[in-house]
Amino acid sequence: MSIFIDTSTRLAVQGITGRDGSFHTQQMVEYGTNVVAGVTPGKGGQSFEAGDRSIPIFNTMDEAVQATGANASVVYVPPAFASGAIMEAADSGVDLVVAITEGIPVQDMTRAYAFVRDRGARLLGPNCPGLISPGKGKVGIIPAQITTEGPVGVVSRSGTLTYEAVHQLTEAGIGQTTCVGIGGDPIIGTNFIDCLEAFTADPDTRAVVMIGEIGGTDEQEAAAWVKANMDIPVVGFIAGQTAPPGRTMGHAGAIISGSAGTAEEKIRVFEENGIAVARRPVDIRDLIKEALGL
Amino acid sequence: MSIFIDTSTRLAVQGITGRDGSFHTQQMVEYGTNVVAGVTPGKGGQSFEAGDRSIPIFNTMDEAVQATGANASVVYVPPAFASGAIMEAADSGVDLVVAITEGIPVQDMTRAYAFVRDRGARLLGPNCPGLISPGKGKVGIIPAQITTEGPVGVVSRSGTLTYEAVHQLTEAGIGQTTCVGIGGDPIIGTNFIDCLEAFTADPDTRAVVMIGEIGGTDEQEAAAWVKANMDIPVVGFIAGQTAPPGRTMGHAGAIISGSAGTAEEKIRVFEENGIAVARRPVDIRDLIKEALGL
Amino acid sequence: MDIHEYQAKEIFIKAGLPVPPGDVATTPAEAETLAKELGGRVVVKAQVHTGGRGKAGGVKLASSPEEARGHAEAILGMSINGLTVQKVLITPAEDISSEAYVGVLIDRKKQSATFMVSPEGGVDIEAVAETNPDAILRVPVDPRYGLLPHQAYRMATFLYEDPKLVKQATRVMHQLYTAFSDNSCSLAEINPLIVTPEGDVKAIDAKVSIDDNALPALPEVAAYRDTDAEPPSETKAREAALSFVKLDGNVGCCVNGAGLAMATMDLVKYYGGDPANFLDIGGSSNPDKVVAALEIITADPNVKVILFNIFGGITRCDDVANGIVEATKRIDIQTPIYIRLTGTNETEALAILKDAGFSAYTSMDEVVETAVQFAAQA
Amino acid sequence: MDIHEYQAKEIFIKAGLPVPPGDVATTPAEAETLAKELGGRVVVKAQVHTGGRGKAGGVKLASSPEEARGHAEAILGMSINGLTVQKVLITPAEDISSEAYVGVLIDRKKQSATFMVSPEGGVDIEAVAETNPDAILRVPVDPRYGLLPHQAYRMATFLYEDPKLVKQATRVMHQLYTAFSDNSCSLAEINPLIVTPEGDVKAIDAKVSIDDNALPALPEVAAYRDTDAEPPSETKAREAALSFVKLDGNVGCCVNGAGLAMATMDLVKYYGGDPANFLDIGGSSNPDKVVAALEIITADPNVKVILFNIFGGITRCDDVANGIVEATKRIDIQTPIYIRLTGTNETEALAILKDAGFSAYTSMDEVVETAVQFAAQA
Repeated sequence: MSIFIDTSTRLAVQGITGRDGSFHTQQMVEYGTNVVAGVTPGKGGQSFEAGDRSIPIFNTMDEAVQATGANASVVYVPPAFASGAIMEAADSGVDLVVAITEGIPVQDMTRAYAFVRDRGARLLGPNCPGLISPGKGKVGIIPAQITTEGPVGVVSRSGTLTYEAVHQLTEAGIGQTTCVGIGGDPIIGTNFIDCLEAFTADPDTRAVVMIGEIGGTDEQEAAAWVKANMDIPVVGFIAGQTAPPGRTMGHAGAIISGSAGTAEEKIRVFEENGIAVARRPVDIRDLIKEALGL
Repeated sequence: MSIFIDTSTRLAVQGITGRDGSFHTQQMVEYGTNVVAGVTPGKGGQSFEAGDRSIPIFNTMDEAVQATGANASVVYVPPAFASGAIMEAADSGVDLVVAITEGIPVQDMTRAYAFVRDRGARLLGPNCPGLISPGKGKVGIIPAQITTEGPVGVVSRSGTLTYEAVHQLTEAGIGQTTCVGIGGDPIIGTNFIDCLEAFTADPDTRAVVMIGEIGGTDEQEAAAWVKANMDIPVVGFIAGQTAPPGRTMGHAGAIISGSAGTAEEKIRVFEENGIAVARRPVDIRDLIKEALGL
Repeated sequence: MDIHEYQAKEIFIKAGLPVPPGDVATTPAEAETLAKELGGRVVVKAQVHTGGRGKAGGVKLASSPEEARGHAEAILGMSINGLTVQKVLITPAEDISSEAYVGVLIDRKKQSATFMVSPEGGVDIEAVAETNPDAILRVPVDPRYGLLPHQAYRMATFLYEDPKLVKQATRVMHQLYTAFSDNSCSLAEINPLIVTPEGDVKAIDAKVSIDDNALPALPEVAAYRDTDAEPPSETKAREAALSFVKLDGNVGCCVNGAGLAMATMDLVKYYGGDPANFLDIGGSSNPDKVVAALEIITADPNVKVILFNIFGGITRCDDVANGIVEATKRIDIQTPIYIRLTGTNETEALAILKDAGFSAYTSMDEVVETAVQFAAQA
Repeated sequence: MDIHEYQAKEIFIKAGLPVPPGDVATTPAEAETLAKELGGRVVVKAQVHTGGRGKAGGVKLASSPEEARGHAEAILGMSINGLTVQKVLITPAEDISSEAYVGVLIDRKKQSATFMVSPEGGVDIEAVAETNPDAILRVPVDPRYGLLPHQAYRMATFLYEDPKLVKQATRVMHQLYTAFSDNSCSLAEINPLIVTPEGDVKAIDAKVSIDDNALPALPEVAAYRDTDAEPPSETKAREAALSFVKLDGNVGCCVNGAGLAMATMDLVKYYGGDPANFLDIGGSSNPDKVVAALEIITADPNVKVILFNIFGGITRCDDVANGIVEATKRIDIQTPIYIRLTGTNETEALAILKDAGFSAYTSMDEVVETAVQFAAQA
């Protein structure tokens, strides 16, 4: 099993003709993801060739959904248009919208996210790498070759740090049910707890890796949730122990304000709630091995 | 029984110190309505004397609800502040907001009504006379002395025309379960069908009077709903047979545009759907008598 | 409140819409000067609050400033649907490749502003709705979010295929919605939205109605009111906060509540009479309003009888009674008055009227039938 | 992006907030002139992007234009938290009856803008939050509706009892929210909002941060950027679209992705080293970015070794490899470079680096440990 996506996922790619959209559509199709439609305003009627697949391009998500039955979308459009694209996707009736785009104005996102909630869809991101369910499909930009099927769920605020952790798990022969990057922006659609809930409901997930960073208190809330609701082991990692307070560390959300949101505090709360904390990325692998009794 | 209000209704009056608010609070209290709070910004801490009751005044609806357990409100505040007052009421957690105020800008109402829906409350009005459940209580401005308890539900877009009809019923010894004025504005919170649904669910209501007017197609939709869903008799009246097209007849919503919305058309659709149509207000009484076999 | 085309254009220009230049003239000489300034062919358009200007000869093409002057001479002072033309708009004549319709209005059913767009522009959209409903796309705007980019784009693609036109039209949708929201419109309409042979999208006509309820908060828009363009009785009624519509009969009606007022008119007709007007004195009435109402009704020479029908809710019957007594003191009313009063403070009201020598009814049918009979005999 | 107090005041004034007059001076003479124009007592305030101005002596009261000149002389050029003061704001000294705090920021948990107000103003609000949390009212703003009238009123009554002050403060809430929304702020703060002895509510300090993501759409606000007020390395990084934060160590780090960058810094520390910087070359990287990154890192004389840690997702490893090769051609890099590359197009990247004579790692721990060891020996 997997969370959020599976073999019934029918994906529309918004911004399929752009540099990132076209590159990653190729990658997704290669991996076996069922990409059924592309959307680029003004290019409706054209098609996108990926391997032996010819994917129809539409001007709008509405047309894409009506013509292809798409039930999920991934957004690669530039930041100025991305919140509009997210709302368009939610309005078209898809269940899942994965927003890869980085640099969307935060106030645009507060509105767009409210809209997605009103329409009852799930938003992942923005400014996230998406998700992959090894052997079933991927939506976004996580490099598939570092993953393999198995019993570990991975959820992370970071992109490349997730790849690091997943890569090391895979090299050690430990596969994943689903790897989810939730993104590092202040306003995101899916948070740690949403993913933990989904992993808890997934019988195939037997352990979870949760990778956090400085800023906010999402990790602390997730830790409390883990203690109250989860029976399977959770291994944690927090990036930013050497980050100075008051400076934004790349992610708009990665900033230590006041005494809240330091790595030390998050590590403390993780451990307090029974989450084994890795000091180095490589330790994640070893703690998971231990947790699974391998 | 009754619809929307009953003896468990605990009413807050927004704008209790204004001319209309104070006058009608007196009337409501006299009739036995459980008015538990008044709200006038800047007058919190004072009280409003009505008969032998001393009603506490609060600055905000939140305070009123917290202090008194109010579960309904009625809005008498001036039009420029009325949509804000409606949203404040819905935000405070009351189930029912009855907006008497006339002259609220329509675009303000589109937003306010969306807000009330989001909060899960019922809005009646604006620009409506409110409602009365004879013997149980009244919210708004319907003169109580013209009503009496009995088996007829009354719903109307008009204020005074409703009084006319109710008055004649009462004089003929035919009482009412609830009389509801839904208001004549283009954007209203509760429409004919909402009321018909509630009357249908009320075992004490054995016949319904539905009073419409020119403009829009609400009456036509209600008529179709009656045919599809109601077993008890419905008597109808439509005002505006002599109204010229293209002119607003007092109510912002009472305007015949194109061929839709004429009185003739509405009367036709009423009759087509089994609703007996009164030609004069006084005929309403006679048709109801007939329907009830009196 | 309806405003003139040239005023609607000002609102459109503020919202950034592509509106050709132009200005308004009140004399043929002004029209000639404006046409000279614009150069080339111009259109001379009557500014009146009614449709059917074109058919009535109120819109003319002029090839020269002299011709513009001549057209203005013909159009100014012309009567269209009973309204006298006092201003003409002079605007360049555009070459037209295609005409579309774009409008926003308040949709009762959707409880929101709603766009209507159609590639069949330049004609009556009601007619298109009846003959070819598929040629109209309706897009409701969620008031919580306003017009969303994909909605504007979808409407633009409904009108045009060429991406360059789609881009311009998408912008037009947003601009029109801005005009609609910022000015509390009940209607904002471009008919036609044209494409020129050069591929420019332009709004060459503008129709805007403002929500009366919003006028107190919008002094700049309220200032667009042109009292010259409406009958004096309606101006007076509005200033007294009365709802009034002039009709052709001889029974003057003064009623509280729009529904009851219409029902009273209908009942006048039922008993064989003809209402002279719709008049709603509104809620929370005060004596001054009644005075104004009587002044307006008695100013109509057709009126043979005045009929009051008051059912007191928020309106107190004693206020109305005081108003009638007060009015008969202030103005000399020759026309007989038939009064029906019931509801809130009915007892006090009847006492006041009795003291002043009036007699009053409590049955609506009785008062209407009596008044109609009197009017028939007068 | 942080902007100066005097710039924030401009934004506040546009939103209608009651802000006392004042202007900015870059020389003592200008300060004196401004003080003379304002008349009476003035405050001379250092304009720097850091807190604690007051404690550092960057805010001074002057009773005369001459005194203002003297204070400006002392404050201009002063270093506060490592930043040199280049401008002072001259503003009238207000008499103060009470001080409150009003701020709006983006609240991650509520997923919306949120107001924080407190009657305990003029002090650090974080401190109030810790010592007296009940003195702070938090009000989230639903992005679908904006700040609602009853919310503004509720906050105003939390600050004041007097209805006249409540009325002014209610207006202030709406105006502050307008400033916050119209300028895509991540923070807009008035601390303190004062009441004068005459009963006037005034915003006498202004702090505003702008969402970096919104700057492309807000050229007027983006123009507020004061590159003199930030280290040149950060200006250069921003212009190259790199996320960069200068630190005090000697291991220069160049990583893709913020999380991995922080984890790399942490690992440097773990192995006993000290990172010289945080540097995220971002997604969709291109060779020019890598060149800029290397230029920024090598400009720091502390840097003994350069550490690349690249895990390819949206960033392609071959782009980074090309960038490194390109950079070493364009600029003379003496500092040794340790490279770790893995992920998308890893094979191509390793080939490129090999062709250019670089050797590369695939293990993060290995590369970090080796680089740290080298830095320790260098």
